[in-house]
Amino acid sequence: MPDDRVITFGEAIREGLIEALARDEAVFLMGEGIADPSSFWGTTAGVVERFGPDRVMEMPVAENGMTGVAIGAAMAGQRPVISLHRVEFALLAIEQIVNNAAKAHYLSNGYHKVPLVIRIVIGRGWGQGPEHAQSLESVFAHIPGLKVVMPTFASEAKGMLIAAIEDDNPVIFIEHRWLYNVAGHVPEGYYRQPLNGPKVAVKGRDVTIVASAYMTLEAVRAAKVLEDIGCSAEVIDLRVLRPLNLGPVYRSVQKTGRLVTVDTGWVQYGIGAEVVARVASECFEALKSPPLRLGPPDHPTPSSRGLIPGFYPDGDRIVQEVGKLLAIDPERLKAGRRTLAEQRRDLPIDTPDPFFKGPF
Amino acid sequence: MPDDRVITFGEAIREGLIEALARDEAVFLMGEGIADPSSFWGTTAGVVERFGPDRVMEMPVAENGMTGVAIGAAMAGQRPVISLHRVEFALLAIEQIVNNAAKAHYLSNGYHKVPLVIRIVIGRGWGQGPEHAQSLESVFAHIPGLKVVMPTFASEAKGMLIAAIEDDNPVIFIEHRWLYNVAGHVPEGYYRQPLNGPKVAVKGRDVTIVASAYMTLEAVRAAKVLEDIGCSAEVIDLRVLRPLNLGPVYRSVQKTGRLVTVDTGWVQYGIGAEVVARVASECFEALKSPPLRLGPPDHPTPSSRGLIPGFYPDGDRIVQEVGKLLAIDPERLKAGRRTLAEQRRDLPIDTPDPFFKGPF
Amino acid sequence: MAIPDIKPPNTGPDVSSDLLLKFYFEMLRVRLVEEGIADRYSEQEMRCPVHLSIGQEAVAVGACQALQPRDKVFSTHRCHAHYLAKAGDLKRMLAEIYGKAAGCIGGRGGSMHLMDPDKGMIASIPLVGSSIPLAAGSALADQRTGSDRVTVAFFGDAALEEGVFHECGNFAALRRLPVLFVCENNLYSVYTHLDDRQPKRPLTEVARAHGMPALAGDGNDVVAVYQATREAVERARRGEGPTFLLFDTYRWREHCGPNYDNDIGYRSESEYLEWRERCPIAHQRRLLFEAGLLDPDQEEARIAKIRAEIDAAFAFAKSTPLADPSQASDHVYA
Amino acid sequence: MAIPDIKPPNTGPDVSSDLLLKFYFEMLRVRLVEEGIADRYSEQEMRCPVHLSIGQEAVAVGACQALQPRDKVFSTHRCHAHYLAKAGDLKRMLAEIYGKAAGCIGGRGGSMHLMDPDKGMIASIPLVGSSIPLAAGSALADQRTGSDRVTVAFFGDAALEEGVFHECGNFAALRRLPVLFVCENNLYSVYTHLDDRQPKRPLTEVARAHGMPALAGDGNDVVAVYQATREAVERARRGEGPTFLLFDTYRWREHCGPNYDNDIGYRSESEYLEWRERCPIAHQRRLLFEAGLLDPDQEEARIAKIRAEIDAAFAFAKSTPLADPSQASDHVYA
Ligand SMILES: Cc1ncc(C[n+]2csc(CCOP(=O)(O)OP(=O)(O)O)c2C)c(N)n1
Ligand SMILES: Cc1ncc(C[n+]2csc(CCOP(=O)(O)OP(=O)(O)O)c2C)c(N)n1
Ligand SMILES: [Mg+2]
Ligand SMILES: [Mg+2]
Repeated sequence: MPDDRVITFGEAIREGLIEALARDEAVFLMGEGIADPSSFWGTTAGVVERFGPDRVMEMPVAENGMTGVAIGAAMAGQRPVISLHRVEFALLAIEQIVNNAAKAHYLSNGYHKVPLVIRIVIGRGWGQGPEHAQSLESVFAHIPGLKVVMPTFASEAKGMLIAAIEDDNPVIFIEHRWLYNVAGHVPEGYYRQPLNGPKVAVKGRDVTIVASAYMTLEAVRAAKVLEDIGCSAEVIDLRVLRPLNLGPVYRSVQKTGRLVTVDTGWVQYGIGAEVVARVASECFEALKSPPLRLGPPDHPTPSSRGLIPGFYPDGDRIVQEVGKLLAIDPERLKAGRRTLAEQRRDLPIDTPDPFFKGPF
Repeated sequence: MPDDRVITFGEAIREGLIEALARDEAVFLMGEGIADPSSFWGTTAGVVERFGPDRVMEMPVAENGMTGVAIGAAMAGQRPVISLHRVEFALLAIEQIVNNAAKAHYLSNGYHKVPLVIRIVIGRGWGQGPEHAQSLESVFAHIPGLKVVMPTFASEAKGMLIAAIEDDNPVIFIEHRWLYNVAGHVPEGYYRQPLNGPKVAVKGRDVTIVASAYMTLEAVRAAKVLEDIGCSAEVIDLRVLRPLNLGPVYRSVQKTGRLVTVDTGWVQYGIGAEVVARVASECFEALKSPPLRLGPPDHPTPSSRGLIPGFYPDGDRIVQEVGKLLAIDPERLKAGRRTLAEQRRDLPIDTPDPFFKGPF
Repeated sequence: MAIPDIKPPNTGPDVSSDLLLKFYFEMLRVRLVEEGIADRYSEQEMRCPVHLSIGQEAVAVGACQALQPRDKVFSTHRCHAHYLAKAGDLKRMLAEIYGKAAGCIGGRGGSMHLMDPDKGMIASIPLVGSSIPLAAGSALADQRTGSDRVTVAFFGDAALEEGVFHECGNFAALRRLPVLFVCENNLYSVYTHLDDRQPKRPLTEVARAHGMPALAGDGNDVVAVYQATREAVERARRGEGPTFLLFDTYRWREHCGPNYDNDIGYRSESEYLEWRERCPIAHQRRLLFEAGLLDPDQEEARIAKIRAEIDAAFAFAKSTPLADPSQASDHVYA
Repeated sequence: MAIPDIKPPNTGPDVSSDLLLKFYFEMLRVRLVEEGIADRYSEQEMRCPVHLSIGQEAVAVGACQALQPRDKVFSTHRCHAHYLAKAGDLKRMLAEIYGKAAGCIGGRGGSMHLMDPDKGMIASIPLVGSSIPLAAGSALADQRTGSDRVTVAFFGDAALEEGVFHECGNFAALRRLPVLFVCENNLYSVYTHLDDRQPKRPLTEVARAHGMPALAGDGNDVVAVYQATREAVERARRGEGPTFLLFDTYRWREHCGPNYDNDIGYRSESEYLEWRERCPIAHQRRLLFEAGLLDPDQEEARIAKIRAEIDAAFAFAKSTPLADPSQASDHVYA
């Protein structure tokens, strides 16, 4: 299995879907825009041609009903994968997700299974505006009975998607749109990446940065710059928001004594809140300074690129904050920030940074 | 204004509604079961008789549409109050709440206002089961643009409801069903209780307990018992989950050095997570021991009273946990727990504890 | 455009006398079980909300008799009659309502969540409309796997007000799913009359919106329910898609709980009495006697047997142990 | 049961020649604005998704001309035409799409959220179906306050698939709200044809489900749209409740963006060309010339004026400053 093959996150998702469809007749895809020329941002390109419209079912625009139909089909032994272009559309289906998908197994005393994957896209950019750019993963992560997965790297996206499809539980599979064109080494063929929690993306000693999805890439970028200026940051990619296994984070904080979280969604009542709360309890003695949470400010996402500067945390912001936390010498910090600024130059703020093309 | 009049929380809500209806023609009520003999658990009893069916509008069973209609009416200058019998029904309306109610003001650059109150009941007991007994307040608390209020005491329920109706923002007004029959001193007439954050319910020195709604009562009960055995607990009633103002909590923890949160909803990604995360940052030096979060375990709410013991945190559990935290002498702790056990005696686990009838 | 029009179900002579007898005793059994619940509810040992179908038995029994055991049913908060009509286990039903470990789902759901999936009683969901897409999904699974099973979604008149019903109607018609949408119209949602919730038009018109045929029948006439359902089942098995079935009927007791409540003002005693006159069970009994298919001794013997079964089931449900807290955290994840 | 049947709008002679001219120039203005956007989109200065109505102008213009300035409109992701037809400010529209502080909402929403509430263009919401209840709520507010205003909800064919449309249809009919449900059926939801999303039946049948009259008309004939809408507006003002209006039309360019996309395979060039033949603007122009209501010089002068207005608006939008980050956190709460 040549693992030096480089493909994008989006292609990796597509491969995962194809592998799963080829492996198991019970797997089928449902969604809007999955069997059309847009092919769900390319992630289902050519799939309907290969598997036919009964395996790749274009659906009416009815997210609540569609999700309930998928749950019912899953309870009957099928393994549907639904795709929702934006988390805002998923809000229409949340009654079905929270009451039926998350609870059928528990409620039936273990009889019913709901082997369902709900792909939900979050993201940003190009003026999407307040109702097309939210990151509401914490809403799903709050609900027992759901699994909530949020991959960052292409190989994991494929393996975790396959694992999610094999899983007998409803899995909310969150894809950040700005990752679709990020490339990485992805094995060919069918393989699983267990849904077993966080993974250290960058090893380090001085501070623990916990992030997810696109924010992991910003954290990795920040860590590289920090390295150059003599600070060793450990970056942990959260990957699985529920069930939440923070073992690797605790081990890291035991070592570094410092915690920074970076959320794609709002900070208040967000993912970082749970991470910080747990670390504050489990690593109380080890913490050397107040944990710090980063994320977008507490207001809706404006459309205009004029309003966006400062909205999303990025490598520079992480470097600055870690600099403050570790009292890094301001001059050295400036040098690090200059490196980042040079990488960015005149890049637009509302499209994915080509720096992140990978391979990762 | 005789403030020694004792009425229940449910009656206080009803008075608040009546006062607001009488004061302002733009106020009207919408909901299922508000103009019928059940009168929304009595909170709208006699209101349709007094104000007529155009001010107390019985609605079809269509939570999503109904909520959107209320938002549209609010944008047009009306001041609707919707009532939803269970938070599970509100899930059907969450797209309208998150995308339209929460964002209309921001999105319109300040033009539109959404003076809307959404009464959402949470609660438990009498075998309601997994889909009629959730406490999902943290889902709403995550969303900028919403206000989220969760009163505990009768006089505040009335005053905060009036303030919510006067507010030009969408307010999620969460009522815990087990509070409806709890009585307290409630002023007559029209008055506001500002939606300005937590309030100290019991003063203390040794530990800070932050709770909401029915859990505040359990915490108050625990504090009384702790007092008897020589431990002084400060109980803070959170009251307003968004906008979140934790000033009083910080001041308390600066004094006590210890924090316990008690959630009505699930702990993971719940209300306590945010409180702990903020306190860990803002009161880092003051904290003497790891913050502790209490709440129901991480699984759906079973129906049977056989499965419920241990599910909900209660006074006894709080006393035990605080006992551990403060290393209270086990014998003294036992005495305290005995008092609580005597209060409970053979009371059923699935109905409100008559101990909490009040007045508070 | 070929939407078959609403037509009266063909009330021909093609129902065997055995079946006519079965209808009667099945309905009677459902009635007696629910009266048993009503009689004992004040003991406060059934500690969960109960929504009784007393007065509405013909719909559950008539519809389920038109199904095969392999066919599937989804229900609502008011699910006792559907559970029993679909051959759900009585002891496990009562144990469930009593919160016992031996309950059909171990006490996790209580009265509003009855299920016995091995009998085809797949799930009951207490959110209005919420089980309808599950039923459509079940039908989709059968269609995909080439099974000839049919799925029934039972729901009340209020479910027509929920968007999800329409989303599923559209999808089921589009895909010609083998699903029946059975609306049990008892005129009320809790204490609110249909006229205060929906504009005046025949409820069957909702089927037109989704290009689906509708059949309507007297919901207190078990034969009419059976025949309409059978027709819809046959259509579905032939791959001709979903049917909307409307059965008007009436709930005798309060929305939730064991009592009568005609005194509280939302409906009139006379309305109630009129419907009570049209008791589906008394009606069927009359029909059987008139046709000479039932003699009093035979009836008495059967009823005694049913009562004995019910008494035994209550005795079991009361005596079997409560669910144990140590099990409460099982099965969160598969 | 008195649901008025679908009837062809009364295409009588009661439309003044001034109005016929106005229809033409209004549609042309909308077309030229959107072509201006299409022409400039590749400059990448309009950095938000744009959904053009080119080909569909007759619906926006015909319907809005049947309204009074005090009447209210709610729209969707595809809102440019409705905004302009409801007299929304052109400069502020383009500034919004360019993300400028002078935009109609300060750059907060971009192309999918155009609004000019003082002109009655209350809101545009890009979630399919999501603005429909807002429109019903607006109508409810007017009903409550005794205002005679009428509210229009514009939406596409896909909105009929969303449950919320049906919830609002039911409610509006029940309460006889002064609201018009205007369905602009362009046969597609993104790249999926109606036939792959809904069963075959006249779309107007959805109105029957909710006991509401429906009117259908050629959505490329501005006069037909105007007359049908006027009839519905009058009904609404008389307190007779909502009407469902169906106008078939066609989107010429891609679902989102400035290009043509008939080559990508979801629809045929010939289908497109057939509809293009039926250009609503060319049709109206022909009618005017045939009736001798327009002479070429007059036309040229008017067009020149419109072009000048549009050019000036683009110049303004490009030159006015971007929204400033310091404002981004304003107005979270009122
Ligand atoms: C989504 C939702 N909204 C509201 C309720 C509250 N509720 C419980 S039963 C009921 C009445 C439903 O009426 P109908 O569907 O006609 O069934 P019936 O009770 O008459 O059998 C309502 C509104 C609910 N369970 N779910
Ligand atoms: C609730 C929701 N689901 C899906 C989408 C994605 N989406 C954007 S536009 C569109 C097509 C809508 O088609 P139609 O209503 O016919 O309007 P048209 O674009 O043809 O004008 C879809 C599905 C959305 N915006 N909102
Ligand atoms: Mg009913
Ligand atoms: Mg369309």
